[in-house]
Amino acid sequence: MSREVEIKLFGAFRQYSPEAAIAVSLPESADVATLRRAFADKLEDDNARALLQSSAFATDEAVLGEGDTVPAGARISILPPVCGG
Amino acid sequence: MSREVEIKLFGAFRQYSPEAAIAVSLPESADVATLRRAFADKLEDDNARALLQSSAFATDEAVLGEGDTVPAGARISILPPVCGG
Amino acid sequence: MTIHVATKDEVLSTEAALAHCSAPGHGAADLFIGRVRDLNQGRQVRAVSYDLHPVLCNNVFREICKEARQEWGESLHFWLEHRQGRLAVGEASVVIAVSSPHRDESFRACRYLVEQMKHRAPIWKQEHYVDGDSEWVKGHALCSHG
Amino acid sequence: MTIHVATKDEVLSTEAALAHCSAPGHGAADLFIGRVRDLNQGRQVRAVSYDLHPVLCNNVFREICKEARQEWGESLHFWLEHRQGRLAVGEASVVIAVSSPHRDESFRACRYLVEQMKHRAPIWKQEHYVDGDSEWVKGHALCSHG
Repeated sequence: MSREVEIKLFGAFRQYSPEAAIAVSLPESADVATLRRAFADKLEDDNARALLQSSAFATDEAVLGEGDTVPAGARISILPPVCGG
Repeated sequence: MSREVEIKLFGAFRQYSPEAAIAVSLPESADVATLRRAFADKLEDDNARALLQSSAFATDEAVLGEGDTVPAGARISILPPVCGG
Repeated sequence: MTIHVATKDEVLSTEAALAHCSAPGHGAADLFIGRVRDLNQGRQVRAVSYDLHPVLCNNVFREICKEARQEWGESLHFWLEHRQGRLAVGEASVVIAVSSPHRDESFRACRYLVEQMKHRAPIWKQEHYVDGDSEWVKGHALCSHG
Repeated sequence: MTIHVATKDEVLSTEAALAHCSAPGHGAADLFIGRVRDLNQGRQVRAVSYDLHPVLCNNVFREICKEARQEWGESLHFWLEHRQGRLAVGEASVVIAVSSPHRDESFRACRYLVEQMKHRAPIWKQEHYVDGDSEWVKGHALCSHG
């Protein structure tokens, strides 16, 4: 069983998709490391792949660790390095 | 030659004189230590004398040291310990 | 409510921040305001576009305030608002304020909020330069605090 | 003028302080506000009367700002206003602000101004208690910096 997960884009990632989102297909209980590889496959730009290395995946509640299971039903975002203020 | 010097009172000293000033007579080239003794002689209240020990004399420009000559013509103030803010 | 956090797409109010950060028992308040600078790393900046993740931002802001409250006192008041969208030079991007009985707590907690916000809140800025170019500013990589 | 100091017998303006403490090259400003507290050392306070030496206060304020400017940067802007007269609980007795290119200087310089003002400026306060009594608050002895 696999599922479609839509990843919302922020910051510098926005330039890589006009919809500010990229959908990936994941096994039912995939972890974040698996999501990261699937997401990388969708990127055609080398700068985008480099940015991905220093970016984090998060739900609306919290940043996810690499070993965490990608939660079903939750909105998932890719967060490049931050610089508020 | 002696001169009359009026000392302006601030803070807790205000309660010891309705004019908020005390005049003392000083030798022409008296220093601040001499002024302090002359000022003490004008005080009848023990609390006022105790307060004087931790107070400073100043012109409008700066706080005076004990060895400084009391400048002629300058306005002199007695400044008890401060607590702004 | 002693903690107020928000993301806004309108002008930030320092008056509201200081009104919130006050109490009869509070003798001190410290307020920080971050503004768009005309120069960054040698390049002339005309404006900055702030992108942020609103829901997660508010969660992170609130978490940071709670940490500060635990560290510096349950009675403290906190205000943290961050702007989004395109801002001209001089406009306020963030307003942070804390009030407390004594001044040391206000200064320390306010500084804590600023530093943690910069390192942990999902906010990104794109600088627009006078020469017409624009660039996303490099930042701090986020990590999981689970 | 990058340094503004004053003693006032009317309400202090934080808006004016933040307007003064700004510049196209300044990305940060820190503002401190001191207010009358309803409780001091276990006694219920109704109001505080501030007495000060206006001329010497302004000289000391300006001196402190110049020291901070020398330490944290010639481009910084400074604001230091202290209230005099009788203030009710909650009213602002002092507003201090600093702006700078980066945030660290604003925080440090603002804190410096607050601490130095408290130790060096000729200001005294008389607390009026709810029980009808009043008392001059003990403070820091001044010494000559000649």
